[in-house]
Amino acid sequence: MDITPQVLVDIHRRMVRIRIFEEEAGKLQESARVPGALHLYVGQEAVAAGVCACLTDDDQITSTHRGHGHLVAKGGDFKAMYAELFGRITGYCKGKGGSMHISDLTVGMLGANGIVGAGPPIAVGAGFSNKYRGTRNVAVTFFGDGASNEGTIHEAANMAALYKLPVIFLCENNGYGEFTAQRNHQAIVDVADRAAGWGMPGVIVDGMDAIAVYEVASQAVERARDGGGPTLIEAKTYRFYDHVGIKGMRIPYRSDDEVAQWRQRDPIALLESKLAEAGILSAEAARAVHEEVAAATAEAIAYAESSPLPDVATLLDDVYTA
Amino acid sequence: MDITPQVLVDIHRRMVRIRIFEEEAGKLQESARVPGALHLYVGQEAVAAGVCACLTDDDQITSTHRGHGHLVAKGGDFKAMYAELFGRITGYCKGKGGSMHISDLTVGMLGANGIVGAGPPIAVGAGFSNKYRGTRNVAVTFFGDGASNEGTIHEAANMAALYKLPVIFLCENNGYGEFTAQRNHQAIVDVADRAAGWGMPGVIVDGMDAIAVYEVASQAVERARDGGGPTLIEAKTYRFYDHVGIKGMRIPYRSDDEVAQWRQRDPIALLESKLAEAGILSAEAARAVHEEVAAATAEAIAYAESSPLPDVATLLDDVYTA
Amino acid sequence: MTMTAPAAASGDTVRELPYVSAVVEGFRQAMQEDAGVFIAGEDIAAYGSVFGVTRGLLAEFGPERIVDSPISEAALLGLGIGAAATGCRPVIDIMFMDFLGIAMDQLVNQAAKMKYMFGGKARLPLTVHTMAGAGTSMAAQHSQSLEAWLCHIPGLKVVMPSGAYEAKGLLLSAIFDDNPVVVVNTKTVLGQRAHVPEEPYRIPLGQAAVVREGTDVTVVALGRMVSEARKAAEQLAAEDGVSLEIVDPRTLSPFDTETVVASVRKTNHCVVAHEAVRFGGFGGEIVAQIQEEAFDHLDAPVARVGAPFCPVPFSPVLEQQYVPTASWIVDAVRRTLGR
Amino acid sequence: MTMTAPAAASGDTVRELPYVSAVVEGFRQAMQEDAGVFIAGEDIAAYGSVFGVTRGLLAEFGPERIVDSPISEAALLGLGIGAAATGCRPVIDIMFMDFLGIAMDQLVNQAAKMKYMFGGKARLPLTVHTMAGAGTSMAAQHSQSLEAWLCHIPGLKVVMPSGAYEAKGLLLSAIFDDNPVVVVNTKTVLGQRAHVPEEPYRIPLGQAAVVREGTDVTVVALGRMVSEARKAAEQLAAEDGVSLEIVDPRTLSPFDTETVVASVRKTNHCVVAHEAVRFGGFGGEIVAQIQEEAFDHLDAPVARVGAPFCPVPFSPVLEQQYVPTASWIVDAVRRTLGR
Ligand SMILES: Cc1ncc(C[n+]2csc(CCOP(=O)(O)OP(=O)(O)O)c2C)c(N)n1
Ligand SMILES: Cc1ncc(C[n+]2csc(CCOP(=O)(O)OP(=O)(O)O)c2C)c(N)n1
Ligand SMILES: [Mg+2]
Ligand SMILES: [Mg+2]
Repeated sequence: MDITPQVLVDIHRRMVRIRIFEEEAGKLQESARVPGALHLYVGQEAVAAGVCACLTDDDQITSTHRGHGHLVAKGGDFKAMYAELFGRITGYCKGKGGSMHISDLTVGMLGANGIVGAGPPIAVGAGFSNKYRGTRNVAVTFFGDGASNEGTIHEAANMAALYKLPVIFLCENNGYGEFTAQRNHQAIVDVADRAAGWGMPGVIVDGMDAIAVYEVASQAVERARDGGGPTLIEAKTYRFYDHVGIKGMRIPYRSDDEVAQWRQRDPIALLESKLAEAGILSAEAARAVHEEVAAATAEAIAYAESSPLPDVATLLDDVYTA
Repeated sequence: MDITPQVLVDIHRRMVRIRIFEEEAGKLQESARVPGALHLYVGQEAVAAGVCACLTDDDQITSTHRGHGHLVAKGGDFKAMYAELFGRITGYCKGKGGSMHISDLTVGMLGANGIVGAGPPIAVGAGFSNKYRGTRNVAVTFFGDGASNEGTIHEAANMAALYKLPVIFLCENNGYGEFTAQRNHQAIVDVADRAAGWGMPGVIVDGMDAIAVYEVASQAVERARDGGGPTLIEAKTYRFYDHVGIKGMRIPYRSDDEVAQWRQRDPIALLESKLAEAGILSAEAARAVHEEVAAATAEAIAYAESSPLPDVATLLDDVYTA
Repeated sequence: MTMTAPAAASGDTVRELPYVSAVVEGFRQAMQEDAGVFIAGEDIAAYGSVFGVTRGLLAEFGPERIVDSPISEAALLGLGIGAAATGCRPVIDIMFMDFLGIAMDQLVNQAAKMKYMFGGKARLPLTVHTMAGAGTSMAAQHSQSLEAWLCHIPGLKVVMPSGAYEAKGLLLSAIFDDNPVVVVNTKTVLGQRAHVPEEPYRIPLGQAAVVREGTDVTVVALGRMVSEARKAAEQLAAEDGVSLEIVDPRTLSPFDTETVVASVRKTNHCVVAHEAVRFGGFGGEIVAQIQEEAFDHLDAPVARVGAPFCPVPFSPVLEQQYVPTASWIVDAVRRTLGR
Repeated sequence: MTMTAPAAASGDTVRELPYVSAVVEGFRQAMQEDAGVFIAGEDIAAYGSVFGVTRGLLAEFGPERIVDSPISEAALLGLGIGAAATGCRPVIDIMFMDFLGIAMDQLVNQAAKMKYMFGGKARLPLTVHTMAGAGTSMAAQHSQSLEAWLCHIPGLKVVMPSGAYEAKGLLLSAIFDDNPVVVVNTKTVLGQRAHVPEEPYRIPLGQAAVVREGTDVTVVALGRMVSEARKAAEQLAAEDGVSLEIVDPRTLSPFDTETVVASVRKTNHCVVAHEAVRFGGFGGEIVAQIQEEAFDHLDAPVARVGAPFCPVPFSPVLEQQYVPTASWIVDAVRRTLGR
């Protein structure tokens, strides 16, 4: 499969946008400038970027508690995103949702979710709707290795396979559910092994290799658009930071060594060296992207922090549609 | 594997007891002598009998809405069972549970269950307890092909495999969930295919062949007793009667042909011919078992129907343990 | 307040339908009116649902719109949420209300909260249809009335029809409402007949109805208890010369406090009746609101009728003691009047 | 009624512990006393639970008794049920109360009903420990107080500790009770310190405590609202010369009506306060019982304090408006007294 330079550059930009958004968000949390808990996506950028590069705004995704990266990859606006983290009226959710419920229906992002495993059934509904309304759109549901043990994933996957729905089950296996290693939450090594029992193909991909992710994702997406039904993709990846925030692990649930090993395979560095080799994106050009995104990030944070807080009189608004 | 004549005769007796219990229970429902809905086990006798012949009273089973057969196979007493169906004070549940909650903890039968898919998590708890208390006991959870799509089975199976618990997941695939054929509720043919994704062995067995069921079950049970962990056994079987009661199917959701085909392989007839050939149980001896059981059944029904109704003053009893 | 069912019914013909047929007709007319409406549930297609509420719809609308589901209640509810959020107007049938326990997260943490969590940007035209009620010897897991759980959850609307007329009119309003609405029907009254206009009329959500005018005691009756209250009214009129006014809230959330309180201010006495377990039931909310709004008008405490504090027993002799009936209302009214 | 916490504490030493440590000590002493007690939950072993309620227990009791669970709340609850029915005395930790939605069937249709459905022949010494409460910017799915759901279910017992002393004493009673008991702690008061005797004392289930004696208005406060009621009492004494009597039910089901009603008969005024959403909350049951039992003693309607009718918002400025505090009680008391 040959991927056009534009696509590769686009994937790279999405990854850089996620990385810088999250680095800065993490700092904002550490300095207590934003309230609540942030689950950072740093390290897993290749997955969201590689997948979302196959999708249009009319394709949907459901996300998780670790949702910033998914929304950025799907085309989220930094100003509305940071404003939401700050709990401001200019935020995507007018400050009512925060990090764990950040969403943008206009780009098909059906929401981060505070309930592990709650996304897959909703994605099945979106996929059903795509088919019902006669579109060629696809719904992708991101979930973690820990979430793969929730009953909802089993029910949703069985249903999607039964109805041959355009739904991609994208398992981001980063080896941990909170502070529990995969070997301590399931007796299997590859979540992809579950695909057969649901009646769909299961594919394993290197989640640090954006190009590989894009390739398997685009094949699955095309198959789904053509009525071929769902696919389970397991991306082996890793989160560089703690379950919540950057650091502050109360216990050494994973070794510095292990973290260092994975950092060796930083997905952005990997992609940049490939693109440089291929003469698609020079080191300078890559740096320019970082600088450009950094500038946009600083601007968005300033905008967000200076945005007004929600009017307390609006507390009871938005519960129902009139 | 060679099975002693005693065991084979024991299995046969369990099957005959189930068959006759259910035939009579079905008639009682048709003549409206017992209230509520009965889910009859006729046709599936080889499964409950073959499995329970491997178990002691200290091993547990969890059952389903179709639970009479499981309790009879586990050693249930006809008088207490029929009395429960009649809603009498002498019933296993003092008339408070009825067919869908019939149970006998003294023989390790943790209850029929009105909620499809609710048994497996409870069996995992029993298996955990067996291990925790240092016993060699095993818990078997019976569930249907339809129930295999409930999230609880996925969660329970993953947990049992993770903890290497002595739990047998016994799927009775009779091809239908209520009036929905398997092909219309899941995209797979063999539920056993789900075992790999949970990290346990999956075995398929002819659910009409009691000897085959006994063989695979006893292997799985031994393995579990020795700390080898759970096994998923899928028994391909068939219910001869309707989802509820004997007949009265509102729609022809399955053909008379199909029913006839399966009746050709009546599990009791199959076993009796084998036992006769092997000179273990002559036709006369077999008939004697039927007659003996029929007599006991008539006696139990008479006992049940003449038993007193619960005292209405006991309505609020048994909610809490003092 | 609005007027009572018969009065609200426009048609000249007085066509009577059993409750179950009114539900089927409501589904049919909603699907005829809006191509975005589909129904998904267990054994609702070829089988027409174990309660018959979708009978005949498969033939008319086909398997794309009348969808049999695997036994997977959580995913089934999620199917409705995802479809509702992306342009459809789904109806999800949860066979027995008791099974909602499996889907509570999807219903309560997802459907009910999505709009608010998204700052108002989601629209969720989702209807969940289910069946409550005891009295069929189905025992503890097929007989519960759990509407109190749902009323406590901001973001959900809850309707509880009392008869065939209300069943159709509330169902149509629920389906065409742009919010998650749970329609709680009662299995033991599916055969009750009432005048049901042929046209697709809608009963506005959030409006109670005074279904019987009276002067002495207000009975606020939920769902099936409305017909029991009518029986109680006949008996009390005949035996005690007591005149009951019966209020059918029809929608439990949002609750029409005004209509209820106006009636109590008139009668100065009130009995709240539901089939659900009395302790912790929605009746407590109704009582609390009445004493807040009509304290000085009450000549006696507001009495409550509800099921006793135990699971639903199987044996008919016990279940008969468990299920609230007209005589329970009669007794409560007499206590309230100090007789 | 029983006496207030300090008085109930026997020890001469006045040892103070934060709420969270009282919970840990309760777990530890229960496990020391009975080898059948184990705890299973998500990240409770090495991590000691995200709230710290099991910290240190893995080292003391090992992985056989402090069990990390996969993220599978339904199976986790089933684990407890099956183990309790077969000779163990399990504690199941559901990290956030909001997650109960996933396990409601196991809790409500299985655990709560098993004994009754089996004609009394099952014994289920199961404790479910969970964490409720808003005020931490965790938004709509990590902040709910859903005790009303549980109180409505026969077969469950529900306790809601108000402080460190109650947390340990009620936890020990819950664990050694032979029925399913749900212990609802509140995440925002885990740091609050109080006198906690070292010995493994038990606070009997079903007994409320008058935690502050007063003459003018009774405040029935649930869980965290007890400490808010104490603040309100100080302010009202100082500013209005009003004397509050505070009743802490401690156990919500079974509910100690007697103690509450006795207090109201004395003060003739009552405010019921909980953090849960006011509409459809357990406060309605309490109000209904009070007006049933003390109608002639009430000089004003029983007022309710509870959260407004919306999901829990994320933004702190909104959440501050959402979470009930002492000032809400003060306002309610003044309204009740017509000031
Ligand atoms: C139903 C539910 N259970 C538990 C939690 C608490 N929790 C939040 S994130 C998390 C771990 C999820 O692990 P995984 O699915 O692998 O995603 P990751 O955090 O690794 O991205 C847990 C247990 C929750 N939010 N929802
Ligand atoms: C949670 C739940 N959903 C639906 C039902 C209704 N119901 C009862 S039995 C049944 C079919 C079960 O099929 P299967 O598991 O294959 O068992 P079988 O009846 O074939 O023995 C259904 C849908 C139920 N009792 N519980
Ligand atoms: Mg993970
Ligand atoms: Mg079946």
